[in-house]
Amino acid sequence: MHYSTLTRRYFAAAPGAGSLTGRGVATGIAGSREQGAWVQLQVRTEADGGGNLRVVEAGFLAFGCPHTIAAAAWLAEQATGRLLTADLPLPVEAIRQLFDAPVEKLGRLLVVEDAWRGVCAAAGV
Amino acid sequence: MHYSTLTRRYFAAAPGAGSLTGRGVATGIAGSREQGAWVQLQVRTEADGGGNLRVVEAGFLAFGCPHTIAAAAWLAEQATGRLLTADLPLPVEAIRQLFDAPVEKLGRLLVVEDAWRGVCAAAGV
Amino acid sequence: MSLPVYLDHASTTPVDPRVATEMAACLSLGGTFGNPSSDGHVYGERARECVEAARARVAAAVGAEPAEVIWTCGATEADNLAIFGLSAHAHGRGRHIVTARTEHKAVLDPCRELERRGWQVTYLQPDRRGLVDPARLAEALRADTVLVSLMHVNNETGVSQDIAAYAAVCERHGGARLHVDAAQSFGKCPLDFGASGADLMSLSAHKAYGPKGAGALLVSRRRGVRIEARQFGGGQERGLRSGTIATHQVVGMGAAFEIAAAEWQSECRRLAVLRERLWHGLESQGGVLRNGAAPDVVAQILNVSFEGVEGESLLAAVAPEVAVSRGSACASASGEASYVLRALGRDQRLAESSLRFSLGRFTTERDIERTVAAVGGALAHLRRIAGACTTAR
Amino acid sequence: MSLPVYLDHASTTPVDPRVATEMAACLSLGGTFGNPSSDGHVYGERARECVEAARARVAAAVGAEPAEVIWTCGATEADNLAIFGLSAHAHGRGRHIVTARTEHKAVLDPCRELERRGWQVTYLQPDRRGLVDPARLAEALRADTVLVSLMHVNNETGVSQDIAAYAAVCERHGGARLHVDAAQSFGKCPLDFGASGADLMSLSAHKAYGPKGAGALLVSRRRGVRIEARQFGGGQERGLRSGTIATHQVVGMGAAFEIAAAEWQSECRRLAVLRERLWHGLESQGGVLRNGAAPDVVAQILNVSFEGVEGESLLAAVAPEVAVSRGSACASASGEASYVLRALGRDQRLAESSLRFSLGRFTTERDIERTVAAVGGALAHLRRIAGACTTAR
Ligand SMILES: Cc1ncc(COP(=O)(O)O)c(C=O)c1O
Ligand SMILES: Cc1ncc(COP(=O)(O)O)c(C=O)c1O
Repeated sequence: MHYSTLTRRYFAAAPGAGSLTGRGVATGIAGSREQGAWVQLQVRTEADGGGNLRVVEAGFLAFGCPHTIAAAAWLAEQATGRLLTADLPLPVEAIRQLFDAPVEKLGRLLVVEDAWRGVCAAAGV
Repeated sequence: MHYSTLTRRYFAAAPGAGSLTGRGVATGIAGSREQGAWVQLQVRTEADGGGNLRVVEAGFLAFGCPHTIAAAAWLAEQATGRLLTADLPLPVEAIRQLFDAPVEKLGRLLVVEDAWRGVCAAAGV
Repeated sequence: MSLPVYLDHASTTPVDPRVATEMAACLSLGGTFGNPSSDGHVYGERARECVEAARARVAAAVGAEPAEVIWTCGATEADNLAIFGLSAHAHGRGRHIVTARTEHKAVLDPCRELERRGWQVTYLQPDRRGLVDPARLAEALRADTVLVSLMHVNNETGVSQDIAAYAAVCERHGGARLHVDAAQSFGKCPLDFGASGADLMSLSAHKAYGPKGAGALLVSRRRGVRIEARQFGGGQERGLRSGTIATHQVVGMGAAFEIAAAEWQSECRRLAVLRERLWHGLESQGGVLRNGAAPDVVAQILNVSFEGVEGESLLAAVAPEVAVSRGSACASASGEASYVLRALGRDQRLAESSLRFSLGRFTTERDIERTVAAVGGALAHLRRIAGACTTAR
Repeated sequence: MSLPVYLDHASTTPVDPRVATEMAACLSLGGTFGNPSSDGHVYGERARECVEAARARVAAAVGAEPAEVIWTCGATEADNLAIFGLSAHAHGRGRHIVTARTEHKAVLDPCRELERRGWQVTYLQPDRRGLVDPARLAEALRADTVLVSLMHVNNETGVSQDIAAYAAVCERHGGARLHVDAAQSFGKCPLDFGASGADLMSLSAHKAYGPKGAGALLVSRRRGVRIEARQFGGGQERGLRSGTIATHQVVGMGAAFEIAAAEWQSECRRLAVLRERLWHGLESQGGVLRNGAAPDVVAQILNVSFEGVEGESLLAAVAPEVAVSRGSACASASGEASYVLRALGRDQRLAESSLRFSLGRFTTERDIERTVAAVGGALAHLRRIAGACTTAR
């Protein structure tokens, strides 16, 4: 398996790996170890003036291939500082291309998307 | 094709190559160019006391593979100085083994034998 | 950046410098570069002599006669020639083959191809030690069985099977020929073709410090084994395998096999020590399971399952420091590589998070230390990232 | 004793030292020794890069796309794969093949094997120039013809055939694929797979200063050619040819092909001069006939019939001084080698007393002088020994 430089960087550094606790944390979990990919995404949000939620901190845990881990880490990083929306910062197919993941990895990246959906649902977005 | 040292020696030096002319020469010819082996054997004989013929000189010509040429040269050399008899100095199969010729070469060596027969017939032996 | 430690010798080995020197002498002008089939001159003659000397060295190294050695371009070709060549010769007597799920693809794929052509194939399951039980083999034989193909040393786990026992079962059956894929065993354990009772045996040079692209099929003469050729034109190898013989390649195989035959025992002793050191280092990380138990497994191979990490990520995380393999090199894209690990009692997930460490002639203590540190670091990193997933289970 | 002059390059060539250097870098520890199929580490990755770079070099040298190159262990395997692989794929559409009597055994023997399996094969006769006439090919095609196999440069005489014309005939027919054995042509004349219109083409490294045991089958993608695999297990070469790829071998082929593509034209000019010098030197001995006329024959090959001497003896007599060949190396034991010479108008006997002088990259003027002297001496010696036989005729 060949990994792009970006994949290798997010996989090796895994920025944002860990759990968030306390007030204002929304958690989404998807996948399972048995299916080869499990992802937990968390965001801590604060309400901005206009009735929106702004992500002030994000974290992830992941069991899966390097692309899964890299995508989860990237998503947590991207989310931080933004308003929380149901849409991913990029569509999942674009994320696959960003990390140069083979097409057969799409199923695993959908687990990352599902975790994001869970976060949004937990936050009521 | 691998040739034994003996074959190479008789093939390269070809002792006795050439024609004999004059009195007392018996000639035997066998084979043809078309069949891949042609041999002419010649002996010059003198009568010894007891009604036998002694070979005082022998020569050959040959068109054929190195084994054919070597065997013809060897035969001319062996014959010289001996009494002329219908038997070869060695049976043809032994000559094949002496020169380490492959079995499929036996047919060509039989041409050498036929030429010998011709010599003997011509000499009345 | 320094290169990672190479612990993937079961995939391929570097060519021993002594072997490379002999190979180089067969290449250029001034060397033995002639065509071994050239019949009329000294260049061809010398090449032929080198080829025959190499044949004798390989034969001597594996307990065969030189005339039993048919050169091929590797064990894949040897396996294909054995299976298709024997089946083409024997198909009048029956069209059933027995093999095992844990065979290399170079055996399994030809068997599948024969199934497409109407043959029947029984795929035996190995027992909990990873071995095919001779009693299971005996049960699987049928009146129409013409071939049994079982490997000597497994390329994933390193377990070594009792080929003489299989040969005895085939002997009692009477009609089934035994083919043994010994690509992974030569140089790692005792190997004697003649004494084994096997009918056909596949060898590969590049698993034993010889060149890639060289191998041989041993065809027993004493046992009167007959196979059909598959590659035609030129009539080399007594018509059984036509094509210009690559002098430098077979010379390399001959040199490599001679060296391995002389050195394998001391090499195994040295590597067994290093291998145990590696195992103890890994074990101390916790959540680490060894696949294959000591007496069955050759000294060069350590197959380990790691709890709480995903296999592909583990391989990627150690890759900058250690070159190892998941399953066998050519089966790594498929799930089948884990048959043998599942037979050893691992579930699918654990089987998939397993690494094969395969040590070799140039492996040092320092390599082992570096490996233990790298795997330890990767495990800690990935388990931290996996967090609750692994404990929640 | 100094070695004889080597004028048997059509049998095999020495490896160019530049090629040998690149090969050596793929063998030992510290070199690119990894298994190109190893997926998880830099050793495998680097080997894969070398293999793909070599594929691109070979493709560029012969006007093919990299994806059209299927590595084999030589032209014999490539010929077998083309003929059996295409026939297995196409047998539903017909079971007739057209080839020529003058093909190499690596083509003829697979065709004979197919005949044993119920196929029909038409063997075309070449014309008086030694060439298969495209009009004869057109006549031989039948509704059930699925394959035409005709070589580019003949290994005995060096005559070069018009493969584009054969391709055009096949194109008009619509159903017959064209396979071209180009083992002898690359590096000796222009070769452009894409432009030729051929469907399949066999290449060999060791005829072009690369290693023995390396070759390729080109399978046209643009023309949508499909063949069945013959060697299974591992799935290399997109499943068309399984087995560990021998990195050093294909790297050697890549280097050799790149060099030959760059240098063949100047090499041919130089060798054409030497070859004519050789011919004039031989001609002056008398009773010497040239087989194959100038514009048809590549610069490297001179095939000559000698009157009044037997072929085996002539070869043996010159052998201490010159290494040449009667017919092709792998057909020299059979009489069939002379088909093409008989087509050129020689009787059986003259065909059998013919030598093939094949010049190469390292052939010097001095070599040619030595050859002329040696052949002259041998002719005089043998003709003297043959005496009346030759004149009596
Ligand atoms: C058990 C086994 N058989 C066959 C092969 C194929 O050998 P080769 O690479 O020489 O084609 C291998 C290695 O890849 C192997 O491990
Ligand atoms: C025309 C032709 N085809 C095929 C071959 C076989 O090639 P290889 O030696 O690579 O198997 C040769 C050479 O022997 C040849 O001259």
